[in-house]
Amino acid sequence: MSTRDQIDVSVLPRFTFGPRGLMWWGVASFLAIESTMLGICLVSYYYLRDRAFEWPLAPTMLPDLLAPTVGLLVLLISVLPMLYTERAAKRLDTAATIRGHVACVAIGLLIIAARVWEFRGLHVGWDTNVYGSVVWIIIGVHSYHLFTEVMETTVLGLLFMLGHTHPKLFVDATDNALYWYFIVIIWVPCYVTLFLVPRLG
Amino acid sequence: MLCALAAPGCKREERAFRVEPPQAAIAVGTRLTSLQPGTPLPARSQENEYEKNAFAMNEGKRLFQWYNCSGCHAMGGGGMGPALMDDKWIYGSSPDQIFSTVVEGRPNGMPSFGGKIPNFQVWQIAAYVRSLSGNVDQIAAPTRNDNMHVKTQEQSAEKVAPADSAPPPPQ
Amino acid sequence: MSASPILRAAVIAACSAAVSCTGSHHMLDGAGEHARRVAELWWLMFGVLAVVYVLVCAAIVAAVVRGRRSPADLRMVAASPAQERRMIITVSATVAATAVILFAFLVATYSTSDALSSLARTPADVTIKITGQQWWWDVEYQDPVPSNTVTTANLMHIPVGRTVQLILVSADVIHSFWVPNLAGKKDLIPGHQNTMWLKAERTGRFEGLCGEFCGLQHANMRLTVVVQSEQDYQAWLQSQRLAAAEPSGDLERRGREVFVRGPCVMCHSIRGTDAAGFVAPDLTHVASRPRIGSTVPNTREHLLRWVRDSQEIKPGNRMPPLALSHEDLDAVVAYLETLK
Amino acid sequence: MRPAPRGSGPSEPAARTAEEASLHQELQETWSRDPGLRGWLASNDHKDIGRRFIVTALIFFVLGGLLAFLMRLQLAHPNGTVLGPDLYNQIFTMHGTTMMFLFAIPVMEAVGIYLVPLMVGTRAIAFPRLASFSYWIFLFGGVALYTFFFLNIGPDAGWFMYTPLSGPEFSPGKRVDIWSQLINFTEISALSASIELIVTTFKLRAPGMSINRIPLLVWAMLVTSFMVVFAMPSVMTASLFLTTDRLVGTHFYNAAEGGDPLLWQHVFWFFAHPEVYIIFVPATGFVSSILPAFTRRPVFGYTALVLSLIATVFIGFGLWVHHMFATGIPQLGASFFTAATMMIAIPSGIQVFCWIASIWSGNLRLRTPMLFVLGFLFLFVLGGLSGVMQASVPLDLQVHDTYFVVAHFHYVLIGGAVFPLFGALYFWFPKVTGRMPGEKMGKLSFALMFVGFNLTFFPMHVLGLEGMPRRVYTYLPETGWAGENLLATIGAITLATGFLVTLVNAWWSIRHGAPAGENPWDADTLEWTTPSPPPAYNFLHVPVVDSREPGWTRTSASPIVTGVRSDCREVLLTSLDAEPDSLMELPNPSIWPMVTAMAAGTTFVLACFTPWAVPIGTVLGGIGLIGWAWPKSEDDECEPPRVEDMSEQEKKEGAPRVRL
Repeated sequence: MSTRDQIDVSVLPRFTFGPRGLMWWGVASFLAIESTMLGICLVSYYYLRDRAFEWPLAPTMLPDLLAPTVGLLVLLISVLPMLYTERAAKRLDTAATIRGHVACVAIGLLIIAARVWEFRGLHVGWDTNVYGSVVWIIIGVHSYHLFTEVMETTVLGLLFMLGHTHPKLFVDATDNALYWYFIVIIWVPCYVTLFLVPRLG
Repeated sequence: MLCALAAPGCKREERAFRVEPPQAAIAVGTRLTSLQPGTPLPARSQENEYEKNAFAMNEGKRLFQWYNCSGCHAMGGGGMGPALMDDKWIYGSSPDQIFSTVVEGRPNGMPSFGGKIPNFQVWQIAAYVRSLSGNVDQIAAPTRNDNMHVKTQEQSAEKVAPADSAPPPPQ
Repeated sequence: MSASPILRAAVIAACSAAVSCTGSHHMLDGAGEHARRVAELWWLMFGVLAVVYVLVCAAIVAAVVRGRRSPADLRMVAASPAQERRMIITVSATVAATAVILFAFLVATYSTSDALSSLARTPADVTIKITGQQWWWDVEYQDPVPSNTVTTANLMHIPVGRTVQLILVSADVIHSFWVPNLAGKKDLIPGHQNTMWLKAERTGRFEGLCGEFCGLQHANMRLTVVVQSEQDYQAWLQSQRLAAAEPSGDLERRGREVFVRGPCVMCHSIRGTDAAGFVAPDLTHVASRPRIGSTVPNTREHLLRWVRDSQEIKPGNRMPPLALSHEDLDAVVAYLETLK
Repeated sequence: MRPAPRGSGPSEPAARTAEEASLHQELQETWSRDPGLRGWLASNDHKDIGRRFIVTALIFFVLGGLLAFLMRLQLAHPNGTVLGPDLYNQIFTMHGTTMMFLFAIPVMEAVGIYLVPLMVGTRAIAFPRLASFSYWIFLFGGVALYTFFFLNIGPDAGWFMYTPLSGPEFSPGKRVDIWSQLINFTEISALSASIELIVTTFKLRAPGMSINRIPLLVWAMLVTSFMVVFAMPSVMTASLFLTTDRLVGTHFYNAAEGGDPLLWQHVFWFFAHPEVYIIFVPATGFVSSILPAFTRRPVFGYTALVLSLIATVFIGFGLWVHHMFATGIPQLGASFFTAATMMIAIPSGIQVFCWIASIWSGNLRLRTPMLFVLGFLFLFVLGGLSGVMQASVPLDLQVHDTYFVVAHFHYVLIGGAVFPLFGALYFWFPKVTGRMPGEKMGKLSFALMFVGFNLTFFPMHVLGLEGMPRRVYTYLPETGWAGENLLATIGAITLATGFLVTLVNAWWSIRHGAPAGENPWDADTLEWTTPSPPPAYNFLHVPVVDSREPGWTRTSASPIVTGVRSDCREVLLTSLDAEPDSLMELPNPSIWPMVTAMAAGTTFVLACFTPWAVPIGTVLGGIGLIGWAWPKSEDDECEPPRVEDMSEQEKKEGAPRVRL
């Protein structure tokens, strides 16, 4: 046995939640990337709007307000089941975690349905003019994230149901919640930009 | 997959600035067939190599405006002249028939461009005209221009099978 | 800075010797107010930065020489606290000096910018609209009387000592208008209209270039600027306002016939004839221009080659090769040569 | 030099107790990749990945250099006939794209992937499968881009791809589509690598490596990674706009429908200016790592250097408009960007002065890596000073897009980044290969490169002043540019020879170089305290760091960490101030990252030809990702037990192996 000083780390936990773990940082970095990308899309929107004489560009009509507002509300409400899921996962409560995932997927599908409805109320094609292009790209990028996240939540829920109850998966579930919150929060400026700002004149 | 793309790829992107003399010659009209002596293009009257070449069709699109074809045919939707994106082809839809139509002119308004445009440019225009109805290699067809949006880009044009109709009786 | 006048003279002498046969395009050989002021700023910055560079290099060399005290000795060196402190002070001082120099440059830059923008506040004596096209310059002298509007290509005459306003637009992609002897660049951007002001300070012939990559023939997108006295300039303008003269000889008349009945008319225009194409350079006074296709000198031989197959000279340009018969070719070239 | 036997494994430390030998055996079994081709493809060892990454990037460097050489041949004489305009435009576009996206950024990230885990004293990189993915997608992207180039589908609108020249009307065909899709490949690769490096630095540092003990190269990599995270999305957005403009007819850059070609320039340069620092900042890290070994003292001004790097990031994001002075932006805006551009000279100045001070007060040994550092100082300072000139708007309007700018950025990119990179290659060559690089050939290579570089690029300053624009495929004899151009071509031959000598040197030294031992240069960072080449597990004992120069201060009696399992791929996570915090098992090697990269690659290429690529790609990518992230089915004692089998206390404490 050598005589050097030793720090024995075998007493340390083997799984941790939140920023103590690796995955949280990975997800956070990914979200930083995606926020930057959506941020640049939004900045482009304002840049183009600033150059236009009228906005939306003629002959485009204003987008409908009802569908996106309902969509936003459902999206905001979806935070509640996700909070429930996250707490359950942190408690390592398998049954509650599964219930939470089911609820989240259900509300996720509802959001996707609302999104389809929103697209129908845009009254502009992506190839009509640049207003249409930038609106479609912002909603498109966000919808792609939304779709991916609902898929990921589904896969996680299925894994729990299949009996994969290692702590690592519970940690993944909490990091997945982070992604969900991001999708909700980032949609607020998008909603304001796309549906309220053009109404300001 | 890369290999599959390779073969047509080279041709599709080629940019030929120098053309051989027969193709550079100014097109002359009053010929009932386009089988001109010494002309390598088209090998068969039904084929126009430019229909597979992105650069040539894009040139055709530019010339369509430069030579003011769009003055009568608009962007293909038709105006004073007939529409070019539907299934009706009064004087035939094959490349050589379009070539003759451009070079010889047709009754009821289509002027003859014989003596004004070199052969290869007529073929480029013919290729572009057929792209309007989706009858060319779609991957090589032009996309939108930097101008007002009036129609779907050629690359996304729905393929319209030509239903040749007889020329109208002269008025 | 004492060396700089000599260096400056040498640089300019060497360069102007090389380009004296054609127009000049040396940015330090300022023939316009803009270029002259920029050249002054250049020499100021060049002088200061040259001294800075020499000092930094000297410091590196000195450090290397001092640092190689005992290269065979692998022991770690530890600077004494006093020495570390001296180094901190030295490095801080040099950083401070850097900041001071940069600040001085900033002041010099702002004052030059300010002086240059004052030109924009004086009323323009001449207004010229320049349209960048792939790959040539369409130059239009605007006049309140529409029939007095002059259109030329790849050539611009301006009067010395007058404020010239350029309106810069693009017909296709982004180009950049640049005559190094007169002024810095300004881009021609689709959907934007840019304006720049020139004030030439001496007469001469200067070469302009496209400053922004614009496709196949970006390299051969040139423009010749002729700075003339007011009198010469007015005379030139008057001559350009005239329609094309009636050709005198048979050959030339036949050339005009070929031009107007043949392919040329699809793109080109010649005022005074039926040719009114609008997508290629106006050829009303083509014989008075210094270059063909902004590439080769305007000689009969080059003109012949150009009309026959311009792709050989400027591959990718928009003019198709024209397989004209020898007789037609000779006639067209003879006709074009009369368009002084 | 005595030739050592080929194929020897990691060199064994001289004295090793029996206990240590068995520990080595066990760790080796745990961390080694599986044998055979499959094992090679599946490897997620950061050293394997870093090595492949570096070699691949260097191959692209050679290809990009060959393209540059063709351009120099064409321009050696006026009215050159080597290349036509179409091919020339493809070649200069490919040269810029290759050097920026396939060489400079990847090679810097690659060195980071190799070195950062070693420098922070951990067994592996964070997210090893992501590291593997980032390599494969980079490789597929680069290979595909060159395949298309050889098929005459090479992009031809410049690496800056200004719209509308690169738009649907003026760039027909698929050339630009291929470019904008393949750019996304390398961006995904760089973004993944950045995430790995950020998380590795934040979470995997050895205990005791607090913020003020992080090696300067790791700082540089961290700062670079943050720049990548915030800059790369910008060009992804720009190229997404461009792709949709070209393929489905959106109007982002179409002025006739409300779009704006300048939008491209803003979004592109918001990425592409920081990109210059993404390339340069790691190079400063190399310099700061090489200096201590050859000056026999720690680098002078550690804190100042770190703060300079951070300042560079912040200022670096506020400069992009200085590429657009000629577009007619308002004067007030231009003045702001002039001031910001001049300001960035200050952090660079601080770094240069600190390095000179280190040399001044040190005990200098002029070995090859150090020569490259000195060459870097001479060249980078010159490039930096000519950069200061261009910050001035009136002056920039004259020199913008001329050969003056070409000269400037080659001075800062080759002088400022490639010279330190070559220094780094020589410096870490013994660590990576276990053998010393040939010193004589190294010095010869440096001499040829230094002379050749100046011959090539110094005359370009004069060419710029004489009015020679960039990106021209030819020039007329009467311009008077022939002399300098010929000189530049001769210089390019010399420069290329210099590069070649280093390649030959590397090839020879891998086979015949003297064995290096742990720390041949007596350098100061942690990677020099483990054998060369490092074993799969990096460190026999996870070290406890007690100084900023562990390479100099650690001895066989220095403190270590125990209790990290050697039979599992377990790593120690530490908190921000480097206190031991938790343990985590990292994933096994897997073929799935490569499969996912292939799926993504296929999707990107296919998307140029059909919109169906998006759903197809989503399905393929989804399958790849599920395979990638699928949990191990059998219970594994490396992992904490299932939650059903845990006591309440274990759940609360995170199932430690040993209860306190």
